[in-house]
Amino acid sequence: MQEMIINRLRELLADGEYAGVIGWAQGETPFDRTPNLFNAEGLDQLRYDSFCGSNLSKYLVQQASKTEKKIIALLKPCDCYSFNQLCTEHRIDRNKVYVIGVGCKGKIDVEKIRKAGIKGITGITEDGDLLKIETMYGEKEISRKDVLLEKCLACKGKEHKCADEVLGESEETCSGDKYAAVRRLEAMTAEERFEFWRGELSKCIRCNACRNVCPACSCIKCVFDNPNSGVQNKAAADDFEESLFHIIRAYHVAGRCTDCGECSRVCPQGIPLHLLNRRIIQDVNELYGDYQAGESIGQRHPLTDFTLEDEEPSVIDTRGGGK
Amino acid sequence: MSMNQEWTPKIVAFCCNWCSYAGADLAGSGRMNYPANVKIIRIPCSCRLNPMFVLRAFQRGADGVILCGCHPGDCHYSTGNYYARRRMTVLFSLLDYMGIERGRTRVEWVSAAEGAKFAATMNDFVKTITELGENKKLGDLRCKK
Amino acid sequence: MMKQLPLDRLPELFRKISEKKTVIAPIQSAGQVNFGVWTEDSILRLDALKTVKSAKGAFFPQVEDIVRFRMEGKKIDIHPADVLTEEFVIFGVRGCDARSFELLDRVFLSDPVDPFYAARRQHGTVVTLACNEPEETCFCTNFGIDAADPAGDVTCWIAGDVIYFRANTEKGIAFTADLESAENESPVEELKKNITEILKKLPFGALNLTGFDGDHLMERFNDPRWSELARGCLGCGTCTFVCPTCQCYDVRDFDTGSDIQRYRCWDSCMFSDFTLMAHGTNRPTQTERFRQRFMHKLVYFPSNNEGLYSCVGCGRCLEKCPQSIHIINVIKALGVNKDA
Amino acid sequence: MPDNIIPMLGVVTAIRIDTPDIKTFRVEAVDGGKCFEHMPGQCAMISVPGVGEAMFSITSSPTVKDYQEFSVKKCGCVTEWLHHMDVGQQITIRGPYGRPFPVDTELKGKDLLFIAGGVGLAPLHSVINYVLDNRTDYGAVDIVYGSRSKEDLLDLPEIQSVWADPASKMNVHLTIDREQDGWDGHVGFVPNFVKELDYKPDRTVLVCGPPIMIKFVLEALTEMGFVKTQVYTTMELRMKCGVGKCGRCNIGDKYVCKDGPVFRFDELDELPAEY
Repeated sequence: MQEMIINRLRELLADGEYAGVIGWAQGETPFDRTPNLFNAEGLDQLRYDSFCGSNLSKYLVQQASKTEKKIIALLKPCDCYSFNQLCTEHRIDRNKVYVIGVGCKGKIDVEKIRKAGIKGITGITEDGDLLKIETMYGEKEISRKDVLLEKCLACKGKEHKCADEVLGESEETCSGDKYAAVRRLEAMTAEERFEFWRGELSKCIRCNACRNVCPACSCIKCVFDNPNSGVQNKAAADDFEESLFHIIRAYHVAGRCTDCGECSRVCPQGIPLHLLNRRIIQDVNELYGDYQAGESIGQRHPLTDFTLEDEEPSVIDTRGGGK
Repeated sequence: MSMNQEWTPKIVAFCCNWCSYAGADLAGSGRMNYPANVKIIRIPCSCRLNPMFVLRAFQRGADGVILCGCHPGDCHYSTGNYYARRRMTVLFSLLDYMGIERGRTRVEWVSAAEGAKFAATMNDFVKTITELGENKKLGDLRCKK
Repeated sequence: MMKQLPLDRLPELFRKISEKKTVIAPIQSAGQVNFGVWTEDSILRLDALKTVKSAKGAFFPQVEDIVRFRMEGKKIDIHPADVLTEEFVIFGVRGCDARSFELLDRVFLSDPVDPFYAARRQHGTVVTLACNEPEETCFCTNFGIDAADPAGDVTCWIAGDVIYFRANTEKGIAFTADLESAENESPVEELKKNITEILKKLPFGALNLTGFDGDHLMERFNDPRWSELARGCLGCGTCTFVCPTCQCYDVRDFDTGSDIQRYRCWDSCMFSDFTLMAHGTNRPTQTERFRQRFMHKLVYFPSNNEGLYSCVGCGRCLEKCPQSIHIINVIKALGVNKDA
Repeated sequence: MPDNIIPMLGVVTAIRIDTPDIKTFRVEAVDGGKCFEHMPGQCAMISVPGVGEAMFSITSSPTVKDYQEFSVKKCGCVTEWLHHMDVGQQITIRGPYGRPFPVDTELKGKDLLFIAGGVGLAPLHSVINYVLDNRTDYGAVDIVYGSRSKEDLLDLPEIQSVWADPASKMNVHLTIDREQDGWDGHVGFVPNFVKELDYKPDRTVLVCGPPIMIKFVLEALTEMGFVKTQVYTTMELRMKCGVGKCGRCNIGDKYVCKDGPVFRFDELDELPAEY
C-alpha cells in the first residue's frame, strides 16, 4: 500500500499544484514514524504501515494556513473525524486540503509489545495476524490483535468521512463494546472510582502531551498557559492540580472529542485518559441523543445546543453509577 | 482550621443576577433563615458558570457548590439557563464518575420571588453537605495549612 | 570485597533500612514503574529497566517548596523552607541515571551551591544496579557509562537469585556493613562479561558525536535542518520530564489564601512560555525551542563542562516521545563526518 | 553573596515618577542601609510575593552609600504592581547578579561614550555616576541619550543639573524622536545623532536601549570606524534563578544572569543571535 500511496503522491505533486503532503516519515528505529511534510523529492522517506498510528489532522491547522497552495493530507478513517471537527471549528480551511484517505487495518502499539515482556526490539515483521519480532534476545512472536492501539479497539469504522480519494483497503478492528471499561468504572463505588482516578492521575507528570496532541485542544492560548489564570501549566504541585487539569481538559473537549484516542496513546505514564472522554460521550449520547463529533463538517455539538425538554441535572442521581 | 474547632460546611452558591440573587435578597429581607456558611457569588446568568469556577471553589475549601438560576423558560437572556442545564449535567456527571460524592454539587432554579425556596434549598443543601462531611477529595492541601 | 544477599531477602533488608532511612526504589503503581518510597505493600520492580521518570527526582524533585511569604499590609515575613535533614537510600538506580547525578552536580553544586539539592545529595545513598538486559533504546555506551558496572555509593548485581553488593564509597561501606560476605564473586564476573557482550549489540551503541562541541557551536546552531527535525514536534514536555539530565526549572508563587508559597518546579524549554517576557520571546517557534534543548545537551553543556555531554543515553525519550523525535535523530542528522 | 535562592527583605523608601511609564524606586534594607554591595551593571531579583519575581538592573551607583535605586518601566505583571505601590512597601530582593561593566579595569583611563535610548539609560546611569564619583580615573565622557519625547527622558533633572554641569566635565547630548513644543534640543533617532556627533573611533562605548536601536547604533559605530571590542552592552532575557541554573536566559553557552548581563560585542559575535 505504501508504494501505491507514494506513486499516487508523485503524480499529484508533479505539477506543483500542491505545497506538499503531510505524512509519516521513517524514524530512527524500525518502528518510529514521525509526522512530517514531504515534497516530491522527499517522498522516498514517506512510510505508511502498521506503525503510523498518530493522527495527522492537527498538523494541518498550522501547515495549511502557512501556504497559499493546497496541501495533501494522508488521513486514516479515524483521523477524518478529527479533521472534520477542526473544519467545523474553522481551524482548517477545507478547501486548502486535499485529503487522501488511506486504508487502515489497525495500528500497532509498540508500548504494548514491550509491556508484554518483549525486550530489545530491533525489528517487527507482519505475517497475517502474527507479528514476528526480532529482538536482541532472539526472535519472538505475538498476535497482532493483542497489541493494537487502544484507539483501534474502539474503531469507528472503515469509512473515510472526508476523503477526496481513498487508497487501500480498511478493516474494522473494533473489539466489542467500547464503553465496557467505562461501565466497569461506573459499577464501582464512588470511593473505588476515586481511588482508581487518584492512582492514575497521580502519575501525571504534566508534560502536556495529551493537550498538545489533541485535535480538539486547538485553542491558540490554553487557559493553563496563562499565568494570570491562577492555574499552573507545568507543576503537579498538588493532587488537586492533576485532577483540575484533566477534568477541565476533558470537559473542554466535551462534545468536540471524536474519541481519536491520541491522548492515551501519547501519555508517557499510560493514563487511560480516553476513559474520561468516553464517559462524557456516553452521557451525551444517552441524555441528548446519539452524536458522533466529526461525522461531518458543520455539525452543532450537543453542548452548544439544547431542547426545552432536556433532563434536569438531578437526572444523574437516578441514572445509576451514583453509588 | 485548627483541629479542635468543630467543622462546619463551607458552601459556595453561584446565583444568577436576575433571579436567584434577588431571591436570596428576598429571603434575607423576609428574615427567612438560611445558614451563614453559604457564600453567594453573583454571576450574570447561570450559563456564565465556568466549570473552572466550580473546581476553584472546591480547591479553596468549599465543601459544596450549588448553582441557582432562573427557571427554564424564564432566562433574562432567553436561553442561557438551557445551556447551563446541559453543561452542569455533563460536568457533575463527570465529577461523579471520578468519585466525587454526588451530593456536593447541585443545580436549583430559584426565581426572584422565591425567597422561601431559596432559604429552603440552602438549608437542605447544607444538611446534605453536613451529612457528607468535609470535602477531602477535591481540595488543595496547600490551602488548608 | 563483595557482599551478598539472597534476592528473596531483599524486603527484609529494606525493612531494616527503612527503620532509620527512607528507601526509594522502582515501584509499580497503576501499571507504571517509577521511583517511589518503598513500603511493605509496594510492588518492587527491579526487573524494570527504565522507570518512566528518571531517578533525578530523588535529588531534584518535580516540585519543591523554597520559601513561604506571609503578607500583612506593607509588611512581608519570609520563611525559607527547610532543607532535607533525613537520610535516604535510592535503590536500583541504573548506570545512566547514576551518571545523571554527576551532571546535575555540575549545575547545582557549582558556585553558588543550591542548598536544597546539596542537602539531598549529602543525605542520599545511591545504590546502583547493573543492567542485565539492556534494551534497543539504550545508548549509554556513547557516554562512557558501563551498564555492567555502574557507579554509585554501592553497586549491585542480580545474578540468578542472589544479589551482590560492592561498596564504592564511605556511604556505601556503611550501607553494606551488616551484609554477609560473598564467598564467590565469579557469578558477577560472568554477568558483567555477558552484559558487555550485549552492550556491543546495541543498535545506537556507537554513535558518531564528532562536531558536537563548543568549537562547532555556531555551525551546529545555524544548521538549516533544525526546522525539518522539529516539524513534527508537539511542544510537549515529555522528553524533558522523563529525561534524567534536564534540569531547567521554573519558580512560581501559589496563593494559598493565607500566605504565598513560592516553589520551584521542573520546566521545559519545549514550552512556549519558557522564555516569554512582557515584550515577547526570543524563541518564537518550536524550531528554536527544539534546537535549544538539543544544543544545550550536545553543545552548550559540553562547552562549559570539559566536553561532558548532558545526555546519558538512557533512551527514555526514544520510548516516550509521542511522535518519535529524539536525540538520536538529531545526532544522526546533524553530526559532521557522519558518512566518514 | 547572600543565599542564592531565598530572598531578603527590602523596603521601598522613596518613589520618583520619572516619565509617564517609568518610576524609580529607592530600596533599603529593613534596618537601613543597602541590602548588599554591587558594581555598576549588576542586577538584582526583585519580587512581590504572589505576583512574581523579575530581574532589574541597579540604577544607582555603588558609590551611593545608603540605598539602591531601580528605574522600572511599566510593562508586565511585576512592574505593573510595583508602579501601584506606595512608599513603605516591603518587597523581596536578592542579588547582586551578573558580571558588571569593567569600570575598574578595561574602562579605566579611557575616553567613554555612553549611548542610551529610553529606559536603557537605567543600567548606564549606575556607570555614569560611578565615573562621575571617580572622575579623575577616566578621560573624556560623552553621553548621548534619546527618547520618544521630552516627557520620556529619564532622570532629566539630574541630567541637566548634575551631568551637564561644567564641573562634571561631561558632555551631554539629548535627542527626542519627533518635534515637540517646548523642546529646542536635537530631534532625531539616536543612531543618526551619534553619526552627526562624529566621534573619533578611539572611545570606549557603552550602549543600552531597545534592540532595534542597538542594532543601528552598532552599524553607525562600525561606519565611523569603531571595532566591536570597543563596544559594551547589557542584555536582558527571561530569568528565574539569577544564578545560571534554571536554564532559560542562555545565549548559546553563556547565561545572561551569570556570564552577562554585560557583554562586549565581539563576545556576542561568537554566540548565536538568539536574543
